[in-house]
Amino acid sequence: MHKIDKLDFKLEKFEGPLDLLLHLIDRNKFDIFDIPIVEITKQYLEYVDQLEEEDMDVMSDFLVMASTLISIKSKMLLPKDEEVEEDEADPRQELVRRLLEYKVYKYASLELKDMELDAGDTYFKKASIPKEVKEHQEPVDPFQLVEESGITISALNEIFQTLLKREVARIDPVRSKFGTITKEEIRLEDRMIEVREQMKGLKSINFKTLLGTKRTKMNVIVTFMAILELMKYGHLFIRQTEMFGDILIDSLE
Amino acid sequence: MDTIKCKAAIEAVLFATGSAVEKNILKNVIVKEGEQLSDKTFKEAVESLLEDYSSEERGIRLIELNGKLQLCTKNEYYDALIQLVNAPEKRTLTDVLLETLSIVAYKQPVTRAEVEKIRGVSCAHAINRLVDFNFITEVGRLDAPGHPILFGTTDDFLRAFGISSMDDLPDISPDKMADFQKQAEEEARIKVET
Amino acid sequence: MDTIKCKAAIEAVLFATGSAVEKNILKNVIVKEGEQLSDKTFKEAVESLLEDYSSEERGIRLIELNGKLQLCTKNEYYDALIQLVNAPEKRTLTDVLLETLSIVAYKQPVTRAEVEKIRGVSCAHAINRLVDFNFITEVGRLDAPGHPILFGTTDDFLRAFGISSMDDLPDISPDKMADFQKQAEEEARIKVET
Repeated sequence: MHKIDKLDFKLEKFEGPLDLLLHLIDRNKFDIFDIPIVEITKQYLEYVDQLEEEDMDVMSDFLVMASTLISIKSKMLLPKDEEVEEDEADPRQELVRRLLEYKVYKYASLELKDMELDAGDTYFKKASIPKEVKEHQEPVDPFQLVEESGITISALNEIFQTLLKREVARIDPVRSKFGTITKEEIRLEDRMIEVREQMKGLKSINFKTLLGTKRTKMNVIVTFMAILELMKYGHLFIRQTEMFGDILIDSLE
Repeated sequence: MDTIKCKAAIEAVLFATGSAVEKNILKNVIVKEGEQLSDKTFKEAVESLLEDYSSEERGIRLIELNGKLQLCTKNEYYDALIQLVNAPEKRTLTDVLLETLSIVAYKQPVTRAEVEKIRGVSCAHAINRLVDFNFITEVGRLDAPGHPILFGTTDDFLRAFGISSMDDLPDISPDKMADFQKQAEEEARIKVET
Repeated sequence: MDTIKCKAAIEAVLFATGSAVEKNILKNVIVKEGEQLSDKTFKEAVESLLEDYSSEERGIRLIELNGKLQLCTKNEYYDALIQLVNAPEKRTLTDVLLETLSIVAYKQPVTRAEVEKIRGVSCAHAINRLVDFNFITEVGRLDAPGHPILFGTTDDFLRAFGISSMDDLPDISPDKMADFQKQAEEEARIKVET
């Protein structure tokens, strides 16, 4: 058995432990069905030793195989029980099966590589759809459309009535009586300043008083947020004597 | 380079580009290094190709225009292509379309903006579809800034819904409208009270 | 519809779309309303087209991919057409990718774990790259704990490797396996003899 050339080895790049094993078998001209397990394990470990510096992901795959090899080696070195020997499978059997399987796909991958090279010169055309085709609009048959949807004129009437109802409901009936509805824009910052202005000179104020006449939802929300903000800065404190009762705001300034 | 190889090369290049290619450019790109291609051979190849493509069993046409050559689909197969490319999108009257249609039917002549006011959402797409389906059509322009289009229903609409005139549209009674209004106000009041 | 018209229609559609079209879809779109197209006529037309396109004077090829038909150029005109069109950059797959791809191709549908078992190394990266290249894709989930993804090859894979159907993959049947074994045994014998 020749000693392996370490330098040559380092330059080799293997796709994994099986690739490395196949290389070792090939290089030593070992019989794949009768692998000298002691020798191959020795050579394999020598390679793995050099891998030390590499990243752990690569290493772990190689180490798993190393332990498999050592396990096979130890099984083969154990004294055999003469009587059961015939039934006992060769511990190398599974490894051989895996090596052959891997070899098959490696062979196939080389074939594929050639096929890819050959096929690479084929050009597939982009679509060239004539304008007339692109712009074509299928004529519609309104009769069929109505028939398929099962809609009737009275159903259309109902739809319209529902829409009217929805439209009426959408307009706030109370406010709509005041004429035009203007969109209010209330900024939190502005409201904070206003609240402090309103509180000036007061020991405490009622939330409702603070709102005054502007009881829109938006104003209620922004005013409440302004109070919370001001409380955070220590300008005021709020309390509520009973659930859902008045909110009283005490000035801390 | 012989005529046969030259024909094949021209075909391959025209197929790949899909667009019109100047004959002299074509001639230049198909010649391989160290090869010769005479004007005569090239001309023969083009003529032979033109003849081949004129055959009835071809679905592609080779057209010569202003010294350029181009492959394109024969017009008579556009129908087949339409079926494949414009995968027939299932046309149905969706809720959106029906809502829009009902508004146009009852409020006509009506602008898109008015329809949108009633529906509360934009319906440019629905309007366009209904025009495509020929249920509604432009019936005039509103005398207002921008002169927006006024839409109304078509005869196809009447026929499709089996009515002979707009008078046959089921009524929306004024009472009903008042009911809606009252109902909405009551709902609002209840909310305020609670 | 006769064979000749059928051939022309198939050619027209395939030319315009440029992509692979299922034979049965093709058959459906080319039939005009009120016309008949028998399976036999369609089949004859396809076969006749395949033969026509294989002629030396054609620069276009008609290929079959998993029951689909597609037109493409013949390889020998690549150098000419590449001067006029932008072809996607050629990529050569690394050995790792090729190994992974060959396992997926032969074992599909297959999980990553199975591929890793055969290769003896993890190959999440390789799988991801192949998915990026659209050579393999998720074809389902394994009914097992964790429901791992099952991978299979795509039409792009077939095209990139010039394969019409999975039957065209290089033979790795048990016979071929036996060849390997024999080869290995012979190598071993030579070793013993020398």
